[in-house]
This record gives sequence, C-alpha cells and structure tokens, in this order.
Amino acid sequence: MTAISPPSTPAVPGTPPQSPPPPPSSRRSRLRGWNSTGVTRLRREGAIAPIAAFVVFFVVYVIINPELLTRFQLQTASNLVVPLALVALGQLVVVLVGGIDISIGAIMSLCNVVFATQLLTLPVPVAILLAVLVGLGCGLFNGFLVAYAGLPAIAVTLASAFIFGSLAREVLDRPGGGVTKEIYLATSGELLPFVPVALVWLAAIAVGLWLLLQRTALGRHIYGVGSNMESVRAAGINARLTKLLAFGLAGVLTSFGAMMLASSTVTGDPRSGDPYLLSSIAAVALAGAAFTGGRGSIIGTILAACTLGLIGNLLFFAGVNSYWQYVISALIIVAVVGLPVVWRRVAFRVKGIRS
Amino acid sequence: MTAVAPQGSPSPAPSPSGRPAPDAGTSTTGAVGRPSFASILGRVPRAVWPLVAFLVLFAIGGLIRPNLVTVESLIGTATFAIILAIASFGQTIAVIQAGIDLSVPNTIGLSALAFLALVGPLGPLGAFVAALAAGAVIGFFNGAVIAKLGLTPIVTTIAMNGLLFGVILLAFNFSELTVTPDFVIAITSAKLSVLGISMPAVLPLGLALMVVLQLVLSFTGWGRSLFVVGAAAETARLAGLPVDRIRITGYMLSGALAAFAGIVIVGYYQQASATMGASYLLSSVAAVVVGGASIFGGRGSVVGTVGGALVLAQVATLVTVLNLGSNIQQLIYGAIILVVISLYGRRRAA
Amino acid sequence: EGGGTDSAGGDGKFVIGFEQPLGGQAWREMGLASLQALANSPEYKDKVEVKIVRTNDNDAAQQNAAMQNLIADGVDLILFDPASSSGADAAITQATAQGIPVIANGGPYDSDDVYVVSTDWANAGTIGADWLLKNLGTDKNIAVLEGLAGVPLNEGTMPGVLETLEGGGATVVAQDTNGWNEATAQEAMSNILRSNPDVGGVYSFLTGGQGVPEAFKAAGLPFVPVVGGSGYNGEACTLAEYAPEGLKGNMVFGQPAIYAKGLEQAVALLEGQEIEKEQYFPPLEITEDNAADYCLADKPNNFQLGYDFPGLDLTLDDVMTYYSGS
Amino acid sequence: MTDSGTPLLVATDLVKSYGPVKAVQGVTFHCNPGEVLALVGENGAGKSTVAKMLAGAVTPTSGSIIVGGEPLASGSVKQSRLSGVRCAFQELALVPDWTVAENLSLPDGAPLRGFSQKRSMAAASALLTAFDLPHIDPRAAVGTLSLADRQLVEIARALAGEPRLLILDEASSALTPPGVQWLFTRIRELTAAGGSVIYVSHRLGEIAEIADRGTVLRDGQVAGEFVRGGWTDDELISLMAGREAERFFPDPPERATDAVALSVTELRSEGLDGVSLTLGAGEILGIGGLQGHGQAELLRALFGAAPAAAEEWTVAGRRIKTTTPVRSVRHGLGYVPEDRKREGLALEMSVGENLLAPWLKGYQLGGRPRLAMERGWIDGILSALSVRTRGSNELAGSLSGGNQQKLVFGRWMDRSRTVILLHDPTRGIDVRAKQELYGAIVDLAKQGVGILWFSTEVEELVHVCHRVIVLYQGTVADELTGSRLTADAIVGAAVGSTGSITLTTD
Ligand SMILES: Nc1ncnc2c1ncn2[C@@H]1O[C@H](COP(=O)(O)OP(=O)(O)OP(=O)(O)O)[C@@H](O)[C@H]1O
Ligand SMILES: Nc1ncnc2c1ncn2[C@@H]1O[C@H](COP(=O)(O)OP(=O)(O)OP(=O)(O)O)[C@@H](O)[C@H]1O
Ligand SMILES: [Mg+2]
Ligand SMILES: [Mg+2]
Repeated sequence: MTAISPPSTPAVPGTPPQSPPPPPSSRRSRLRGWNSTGVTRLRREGAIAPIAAFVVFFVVYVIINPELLTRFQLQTASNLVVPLALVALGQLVVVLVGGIDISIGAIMSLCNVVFATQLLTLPVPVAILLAVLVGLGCGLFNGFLVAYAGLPAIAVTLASAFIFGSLAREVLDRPGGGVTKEIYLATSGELLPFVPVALVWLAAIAVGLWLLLQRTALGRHIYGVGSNMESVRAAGINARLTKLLAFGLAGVLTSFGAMMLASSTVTGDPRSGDPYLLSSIAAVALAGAAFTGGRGSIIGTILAACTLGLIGNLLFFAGVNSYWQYVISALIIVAVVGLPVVWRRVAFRVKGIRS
Repeated sequence: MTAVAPQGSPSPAPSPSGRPAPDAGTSTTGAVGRPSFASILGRVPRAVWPLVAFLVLFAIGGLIRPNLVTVESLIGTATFAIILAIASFGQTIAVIQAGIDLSVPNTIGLSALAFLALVGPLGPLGAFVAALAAGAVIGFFNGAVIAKLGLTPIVTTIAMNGLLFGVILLAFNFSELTVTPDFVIAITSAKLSVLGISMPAVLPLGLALMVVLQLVLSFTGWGRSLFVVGAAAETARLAGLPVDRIRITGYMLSGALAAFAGIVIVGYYQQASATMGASYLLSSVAAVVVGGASIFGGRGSVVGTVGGALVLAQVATLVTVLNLGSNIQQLIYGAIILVVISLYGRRRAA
Repeated sequence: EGGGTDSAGGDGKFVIGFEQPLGGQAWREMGLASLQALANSPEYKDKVEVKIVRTNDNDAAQQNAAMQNLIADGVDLILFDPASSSGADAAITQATAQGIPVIANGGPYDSDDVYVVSTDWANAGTIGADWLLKNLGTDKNIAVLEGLAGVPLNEGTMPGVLETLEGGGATVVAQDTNGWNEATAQEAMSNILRSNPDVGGVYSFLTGGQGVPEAFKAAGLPFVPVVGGSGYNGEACTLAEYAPEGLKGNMVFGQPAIYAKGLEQAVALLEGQEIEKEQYFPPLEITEDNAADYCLADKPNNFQLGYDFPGLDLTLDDVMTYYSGS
Repeated sequence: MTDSGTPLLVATDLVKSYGPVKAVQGVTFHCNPGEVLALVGENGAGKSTVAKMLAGAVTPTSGSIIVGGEPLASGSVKQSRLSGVRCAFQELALVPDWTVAENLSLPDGAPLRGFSQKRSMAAASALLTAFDLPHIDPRAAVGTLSLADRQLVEIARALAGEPRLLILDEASSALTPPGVQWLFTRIRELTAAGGSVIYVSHRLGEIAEIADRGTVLRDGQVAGEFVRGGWTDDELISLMAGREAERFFPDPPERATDAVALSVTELRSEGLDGVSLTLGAGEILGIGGLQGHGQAELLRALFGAAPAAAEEWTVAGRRIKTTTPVRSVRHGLGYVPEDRKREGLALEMSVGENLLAPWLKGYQLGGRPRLAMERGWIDGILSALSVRTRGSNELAGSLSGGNQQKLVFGRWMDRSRTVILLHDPTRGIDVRAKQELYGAIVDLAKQGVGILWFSTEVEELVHVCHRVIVLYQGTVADELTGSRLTADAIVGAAVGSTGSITLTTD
C-alpha cells in the first residue's frame, strides 16, 4: 500500500453510509486482537475440523498405546509421518493455486534416487542441492505447462507422472544408493531425548513455508490465484508467474520429503514415491483445503498427514486386522470433511427458519 | 429518466453517426458469411480428433513395420483399446458432470471378485446382475456424498477407492473363486466372425455399448441434463433441474459401468485379483482426457473415449515394436499424452 | 517397558512377528496361510504365537514402522519379507540393539545382522533361461517380457537372464514388460506377435504361463517354448491342457510356503539351535511333463500353487483354513 | 473542467481485434486534466475494451495511448498503474478469498516483499475511514460482502493510488442512489485535485450529473461527442443506437383479473425477517431498497433456492409449506438470477440448450432432436427478444452480456408460467436491450403472469411497475402505489426514513 489518500471531506449531507451497521462479530474480533484473527484464519482455511480430528485421534492412540510417548516409538512414528507430511505440503501448495499434482509420487521417486545415487560420489550438501534442483525442475516443468501453456493441471501432471517415473528408474533401476548411517542419524535419529530430528526438520520447513505463505506478498498471491485467477490478473499481479512458482515450490517441498524418506529407510528406491500420490491428496483433503484453490492450511495438512499416517499403527496396537485401515481412513476423511458441512447445513436451516 | 433532458441544443456529433442500425431481424437467423477455415475446423466434433490421432499413429506404425498395417493388427490393437475404453466409460460420465471417479480401479476389482464369488450361489446371470448392482451402489454412495455433502469428487472417490480396497481384502476368500462362466467368455473372449473378419466378442460388445451410451448422452433429457450440470451446476439448479438426482444417477451409471468392465476383464483374461484394477486408475483418466473431454466438465463423449483408448493402445504397440526397453516406454507414453492434450486439451478461452 | 527381552509370551509361547509389505497378493497370502498352518500344527501349536502385520505398496517406510511396532509390542523374533534389500535397516538396528533376532524371509537382504531364509531367486532366472536354450528349435529369435521395472527382484535377475540367453546363441528381437500381471503379459505378447510373428521362444519373467500361450492361440500361431509363470493354478492347467498341442513350457518359481520354512527356522533359533545364516532354497519347476500333477481342476485360475515346502508336509486343507482372512 | 493546457490523456486510433471480432476499430479521444469524460454506448460498443486498454489489462492491436506526454507501456496493468492510471473494472477484479485489507494492499509491490497482516489492516482501516466507508470491515473476506460493497472496495482501491487518471467502468452498476452520491463526492475530490476521470455507465442520469464531456461509441467506433448540458437523452440514445429513440419506459398494462398468483405471509429465511406480500396475476410488483436488505434473499426464498418457511404460502392458489427449485418450476414459477454468467447460463452449451434447460426431462427422449422439435419455440423467443446470435447452435458464452441476459429471461417465456421472479435483469445492459426486456416483461404481464421484479434502478420501478414494496433490514418498510409511487418515496423508504429525501444534491 503506497499511501493514504487525502482526508475525506464530509459526505453528502443527509446521506448515511450505504449498508447496515457492521455485524457484531467483527466488533468482537477487533477486541480480541491478533489471536482471534489467527483463529479466524484457521477457520477460514478449514483447519479447525482436521485439528480437532487429530486431537481426538491422538488421545485415542495414547489411551490404546501409552508407549507412543516413549522415545523409541516417538521416533518411529515421526519417521513414518514426516515424509508424508512434507509431500502433502507440496500437494497443498499446488492445490492452493487451484491445481492438483498427479505426478507428485513420481517427483518424489525421482528426487529420492537422485539424492541416493549422488551420495555415492558427491559430498552430502551437493547431493541435497541436486535433489532439490531436480524437484524444482519437475515442479517448474509442470508449472510452465499449466501456467503458460494453459493446459489443465490434472492432465499435465498425469502425463508427467509417466515421464518422471520413468526417469527415476533410469537413474536407479532398483533400490540402492549411498545413504549412510550418519545421514540416517542426521535426519531420522534423535536431537535430544524425546525430540526426533525428523520432527525438527519438519517444523523448520513448515515455519519457513508458513512465513512464505503468510508473510510475503508471493504467499498471499498464491492464495489469491487459487481464489480467483482473473481478478488477480486484472489487479496487476503476474498470476502466471505466481502459479509457476507455486508448482516449483511444491517440487522443492516434495524433494525434502523424498530425502527424508531415503534417509529414514537408508535406501534410494525408484518406486518409493508411488504410495504418496493418493495419500498426499487424501491428507490435503482431510486438511479441509478447497480443491478449487485459495483455501488450505499448513498446520491442518501436517496434522492430517499425522492422522492418516498413524492409523495403521493405531490398529496394530488395538489388535485389529490392519486391512481395516483402508476402511477407517476413508471414513475419517468423509466424516471430518463432511460433518462440518452437515453441521453448517443443519445450523443454517435451523437459524434460517428461526431467524 | 424520460424527463432528465438538460436544456440545450442537440449535440454537435460530427462523427460518422449516420450509419444504419444493424437489422435485428436478420441477425437472429443462422446466416453466417463465408465460413473460414478456422471456423470449419472449429465445427468438427471433438471426438474426431482422437480418431485422427490414432490413424496418424497407425500410419507411423506402418512406416516402421509394414506388417503392422493389417486388419488383424488393427483388430488386435482395437481389442485391448476397447477393454480400456469400457473401463473408461464410467470415468467419461463422471468427467462430463465435472467430477472424476478415482474409485474405478477397486470398483472393477470388487465387482469382478463379487461376480466370481456369487456365480456359485446365484448362477451366472444372478451374479452378473448382483455385480452391476454393487457397482451402482458404490456409485450411489459416491454421488450422494458429492451431491449432498458437497465433498470434492476427487477426494470422495479416492476415499471410496481406499474403502473398497479394505472391503476387498476383508471380504473375499480368494480361494473360493470359481471358474469363469461360459456366457461371460462367450461375450468377451470368444472369437466371432464379423464380415469375414475374426475378432474377439468383446470388440463388438464394447462398440455396441459405446453406441448405446452415446445415444443416451446425446439424445435423452437425462443425458443433456448431465451436460448442463457439468457445465454449470448452479445454473442447472436455478433452472429447476434436479441436480442432486442427476449427479447421483450419473455416478451410479459410472459405477455400474466400472463393474461391467470388471466382469469383462474377468471374461477376457479369465482371472481376478485384489489389485486387478490398479492400472486403470491413471489410464482411465488418460483415455478420457486424450479423448477430448474437458476435465472441467460439460464436454466429452464416449466415442471420444474410445478414440483416446485407441491412441493409448497404439502407443503401447509402437513402443513395444520399437523395442526400446520397458522404461523408455513409460516416458514416451507420458510425452504422447502431453502432445495430445496440448493439441486439443486447452481450456476454452474465457 | 517397550522392550522385548522377556523371552516368551504370557503363556510361555514364543511370540513371532511377521511383517508383510504387499497385502492382498495371492502369493503373499498363500505364504501367510502356510505359515499359519504350520504355526497351528500340533507340533507348533503350544510353542508359538504369530503376529502378522500387513502393510501396503511394498513401501519401505511403512515396513520399517510396522517392524518397529512389533519391537515395541515385545515380540521375540521378527520375520519379514523385505520390501527392498536395504530399506529396513533402521528397524533392524533397533531390533539388534534389543537382542531380537530378525529373519528376512522370502527375499534376500543385505545386512550382517539378519538371517536369510529365501528362495534362490538369483538362480531362478538362469534356470529358466537354460531350459529355454535347451528347448529352442532352429529359430533362435526370442521375445523377452521383464517383470516390473524398478523392483529389486526384476532388476537383480534380468541382466543375468539376458546374458545367459544371448551367450547361449539366442537373439532377443522384442522386449516388453508383463508387470507381473497375466493380463498385461497377454496384451504385451499379442503386441509383439503382431510385429514379430516368427519368434522361436519366449522368456517371460515370473508371469505369463497363461497369458503367453493364450496370445499365441489368439494369433493363430503354433506354440513355441515358453518360460513364464509364478505358479498359478491356471498356468499349470494351461500347460497341461496345451501340452498335447505341442506346448512346451517351464515355470520356475519360489513356493510361497517359504514363509512356513522361515517359521520353522525361527522356532529352531529361539529354541537355541544353531541355524545357518543364509539359506537359499532352489525354486520349483513345473514343465509340460509334470504340470498335470500340479493342476487342481477344482481350483480357480488365480489359485496360487506351492502351499507346501519340502520337509514340512503341509496339506492343502490345513493351509486353506488360514487363507486370506477366513 | 479546465480546457486549458495539454490533455492528460490522448488515445489515438486505438484498434483491438479478437480474432475475427473487431472490438474497437480506430477510436480517438482525449481527456483533459480535472475533467470527467463519459464513455457511453450500447452493450458491446467497445467501452470496456477501451477502458481495459487504458488500464493495461488488454494489449491494443494498434494505436497509441499517451498519458501526461509519455506513451503508455501497453499490456501491463502494473506499468499503467506506475503511470498513474487506475481502473475499477466492470467485472470486478477483487479476490473473493482475500480480506478487504489484502485486496487493498496486495497488488502493490514485488512478490517477494514481506507482508504484514497487521500493517495492511491498519492501512486499510485508515483508507476506508478517509474514504468515508466505515461500515466496511477490513478483515472481512471480500466474498462475503454484498455486490455493492464489493464495488465500493474496488473503487476505493483504485482511488487509493491517487491516480492521475481514474477509469470507472460501470462502477456504479450495483450502487444505489446514496452510493452513487458517495462516488460522485469522491470524483469531485479527485478532479478538484487535478485528476481526471473516465466514467463508463449506462445510466444517463448519472452522466448528466457528473460528466463534463462525453464520447459515444458504437460498434467499436466513435459515433459522436457531447459536452455538458448540450444533449438530451433521446439524442444520446439515437447516437448510441444509430436510430431514433423510442419512448423509454412502457406503462404497466391494465390488469384483467384480480386473481392472486402468489401470496406469502411472514416469510422467514436467512436475512428475511418476516415478509408478507401478495402478487396478483398480471401484476408487475417492484421490489426496491438498498442492496443487502433482503431483496436477493426474498427472491431466492420464494423460488426455493434458499431454505425458508412461512406462516402461509400459496402459489397459484395451491398451498405449500416449503419449496425447492424443482418444485417451484413445477408450480409455475420462473427465476432470473442475479449473476447471469454463473447462475443463469451454461456458457459452454448452445443457445438453444440454454433456453431449454428447465424443460429437459430425465426420462424423456430428446436432446438434439428435441431441439429440432422445439425449434419453433426457440426461434420465437430469439426473435421476440431480438437476441443477436448466429443461431440456436451458437455457444451461449460467445454472446454479449445483454444478449446472455435475454436468454436467461427468455427460457421462461411462453411456458405457461404463473409467476416470474426477476433479479435486476437490466443490470449492465444497454438501453436498447433494456427496452426490449421492458417490452417482454409487459407482454408477459398482459398474458396474466405475475412479475416480481427487483431492480437497482429506481426509475424502472417507478415507471413500469403497478406497485412497489421497499425492503429495509429484511422487512417490508413501505408499499407504494399510485401517486405515492415516486423515486423519492422509494429511496426514502429504502434508507429507513419516514419522510422523503431529495435525490439530487444540486
Ligand atoms: N474476450 C473477448 N473475446 C472476443 N471478443 C471480445 C472479447 N472481449 C470483448 N470482445 C468484443 O469487444 C466488443 C466490445 O466489448 P466491450 O466489452 O468493450 O463492450 P462495452 O462497450 O464495454 O459493452 P458493455 O456496455 O456491455 O460493457 C464486443 O462486442 C466483443 O465483440
Ligand atoms: N470468447 C469469445 N469468443 C468469441 N466471441 C466473443 C467471446 N466473448 C465475447 N465475444 C463476442 O463479444 C460480444 C460481446 O461480448 P461482451 O461480453 O463484451 O458483451 P458486453 O456487450 O460487454 O455485455 P455486458 O455489458 O452486458 O457485459 C459478443 O457478441 C460476442 O460475439
Ligand atoms: Mg463494458
Ligand atoms: Mg462488457
């Protein structure tokens, strides 16, 4: 915002401002300060339901298996969940600009094998850099075709899923590579007792992403492009560039997930990303993000990934056949995403008629 | 406002103001001047483009290996294409109504397994009907959640796909599946002779299904309503169309078609397994997209989907023939999808 | 507590965990059924309790977590079918630290800390290749269908197979994948036959015993020697059915009952016996000569054979009791 | 109003073609500092295209634009803004999921610059206060605001950049009279400070009040120019339309019966606080009031598009408790919704199928052959409303806005309706199209159809309706007929005052 324009002259005599008085809710929120805007934003981004779901899930988990809170199990659970959370964040960024990334599993596989194979010959930082660049490149490839060639994201990424997957198997035809125990410890061990390193990395990346999305203009542009591309364009913002960068950012986040996976399994695997396609979409859905774009939260996505990732574990400790996890995951998604809708509709009907 | 008229003389208006008004009467008729080449191209139905693309690829195949340009070769490609197309018909219906059905894979698996499991107790025909009904019920739940709860189709159907996988693993005892009944073999893998050309029965079956579905989509009120719902749901609602009912029946048809595909696959390959539908997740979407449907809804045809499946099957044939190694095949597959969608997959300029 | 150092379960049984990373697949389910059949046999019933965890997608991360859950649950020994030859290191390190033995069962694993009880996959490929070379006629042009690209078993085996075949005088004129899916095998073979109707033999890795002959049949071509199949009943029956019409074929595959073998070795280890660190068992071969013995007419095509293992004498009925969820 | 010095803006020979469509063909005009220049013309005349070229949203095919002596870098909204040109677009350029504050501040500056919610809120509050818009909450998401408030935000954003040249493309189309007065105050402030305004509107009364000069466009060309005080409505209309102007408003027809088409008492719904009304057969009942006082909700509730309940509710003599759009259509209702592009039409389907949309029956064989069967009806509607189209197979999306609006209306004609609910059907369409619609509405009333018509243009209500009810805060504030039915009375009731208020300031 450049400047505030000249002080207003009195309005036309006798003409009150247009519309009804401000709704009471806005006055209330003004009193509560920034805290309530944080909650408002979470609500607007659809994160309340997934957060609540995670809390319930976590409590149930701890009741069934109090040992989750032991060092060993905490670390196990983190290592399982963190790659999914990172890839889901990548998917989230694409969904925020109104796209969807079918190739995200393939990008993950490709980054995974690039990282693992380069470790055989190159110093660790260079291997990391290469993997990130590959992720970025894949994201930009998709983003370019979507933003500048005007092709639908689902079709583009469907095609690139085949391409990236095949490249991944060219780089490394079977599981292997040069991931070492040291790298395992640096990514998937413990920083301090009860503090798994994986969670620390996830937190660092999430905070960085949060700053980018909430505290830079680019981040808000990303939300805006998903909300209404045409308006953003007419307002003078480079909407295509924003879209392109969002896809690139998603690629980078996916590469982080890929490296965490390679490190925690101490292997590069050209098919390791495949299961993450559907689960990343499921996590973003459970996070309450709008697939039309413009709405979705980081914390919601991370917690949704934790919920989905740990269902199998929960069932194991509850002594239930692990095949139930597919049924239960589906029901959780439908319930968490659907219940608020039902609730809103019922509340609306009751209120509308009572009014 | 009639009376606002500020005092004063008529405006000077020196500019070319005397042009005759365009005649409203003539402009309502369909008279257009000389149609330009572009507008002729624009009038070609979209479903033709995938077929053209297929013919081009077929010709390319002939340049590489002349013995690929034979009727038998065409039938061979068409047979595998039609199986993919049958599995993608339901997807087409879902895409037309601005949805997507990612539960196709496990609907195929569930219906195939249910069919085999029920042949014993219900007899082949009963099992056939029951399997189709199972598909329709799956579709009903998809549609109800999407229409009534407002969940995104992609999420709903992914969740349904996962749920069905659990059901498949929990409900079926794979050892009890009996032998494929004869009548299913008769309508799928049995050889027919049509006009002196021998072909598996699944080919005419699939083409007949295509014709029936295309007639339903183009020439029934339900079919046209499906397009209106897909193109603009709120418009359809405010025009008084029963949008939810159309949505739900659309997904029911989609589910029933996926179930039918499951039975066809059982008949043609004579086997069923928990993961038998997995490869149709991406390829059914690919066939529909390459077939010229708009992933945003309101546009698509089953004829186009058959064309899309033909293109994909011919690509598979070509890369096999070129003997490039299995990995490069996938790369070429992706590249060709990309080329095809960039030729005619663009979103209509708003 | 979180450890598993107490040497037996509540009622004095050994608790053995089995981690299976690819749920819902016939071969794996048959293996688990044979494992359970053995665990419930009179000889073992009072000695062991088996905890089976299935994860999905052959995903190493899920396998790790599931194995670590087993550790946390206090099992005495872990059997697992490796998702990859090194991806479970994290869990194995944990187990070793807590003194829990780990046995890779079904496939090989690269670690000094684990025992291996596996089919000799490394030679399964070349056994088939040698058989094909021996049975080829004058036409040395062959078609090859790989399994699934990027999977260790496939990538570990195929180079040796191709080397053997080409070293033995055969020429690979067409190559594709069967995706370890009979339908894909049939489609790929049909595509190949359209451009190369004159192949003299087919090598299809671990699948295709049914689809490849059907493709020849559909194309109206005479049969050629075929290596392919993973022990499905339909494959054995196809071989038996078409043998009179001149089909020669060899199916080389590992029996799923290797899981039961793994259990046997695990119990031995827990009872304090010395077992060999790496045990590789030869694969089973079904050819046109013995196919009729294996074909079970009352079972469906997708019924997995190999429910028994030399030395264990499991019966079909016992194994079927535990098959897939029932 | 200064004619001295060099013009601020000189546009010379502007041309813009979209493929074969020539939207603008050789338009030349200028605008002096401190001047309000009106741009008028029928729908599709090229006004928005010219405005977008000035704003940088559209790249001219040829021609030059000079602002303050410097050529304008074309095709970039950002560059235009740097040159001091700001635009409030006809199709609003606000992002619905952003807050008001974000919409006001985000378009400025580089993407990688930091962004603080707190600072943007403060700036937005200050800005809204300075512009005398205290009722707009800077932290509300724009999508939750009424259309009029959104238009105010759009204007405020354009004003915030202290433009040298402000373009208002039908920026008042959803504003009610007080809102228009607010806008005029802002325009006067700006021109007093030396800025210029290009004002695009179909409302001739506003042009008469605010414009110093005007340029008339027709078919993408300049059809004429006028200066303040030197024109009459009829002259302007004939200049725009290229033909003699007809009488602007038809009179409401005589009513043949006293039959009741629709009646409801104590209708409640979200935003409706107990509305009772009776609509006679053949009656044109106007609904007035400021936007956001329940008009949209009333129409949606009556059609069943939003949940509602009433004590008594009859449609064509049939008592109902609740309704849905499906049932409403069966009962003989028709609804022309607010947003024709999103709610009214399937833009990717043909003109014919759009007209037929409510009449598609699931079990019925039809579709394309049915179009042939219905050809007579379709052609009748198209010619009765003079829809400019290449035929019933053309895509609805390629029609101009006014013609699209006619389709939404036309689908209910000659279909034995008892009640038609109209939501501001003449918003943003040109005078000729408006007159054609007025004629069609009156014809329907003559056939005995009850018309419930919400309009933001008070004059329409005054002239074409038998009777007008005015809504205020979700209830009926007043009912006006006969001699009480005047513009002043409507506006007075709309702002909740009991006496009357004069519309014009000077
Ligand atoms: N995106 C587009 N594609 C093709 N043609 C267009 C496009 N936008 C505008 N046109 C053409 O430009 C002409 C002028 O349109 P424009 O929007 O400038 O009219 P207008 O004078 O603003 O009309 P209105 O009063 O209805 O806003 C239209 O008649 C149409 O032919
Ligand atoms: N995408 C398009 N492709 C081809 N022609 C178009 C397209 N969009 C608009 N047109 C042409 O533009 C004309 C008018 O379009 P436009 O949307 O600018 O209407 P308008 O007159 O500005 O209406 P309104 O003022 O009500 O918005 C149509 O007659 C049509 O021929
Ligand atoms: Mg305009
Ligand atoms: Mg316009």
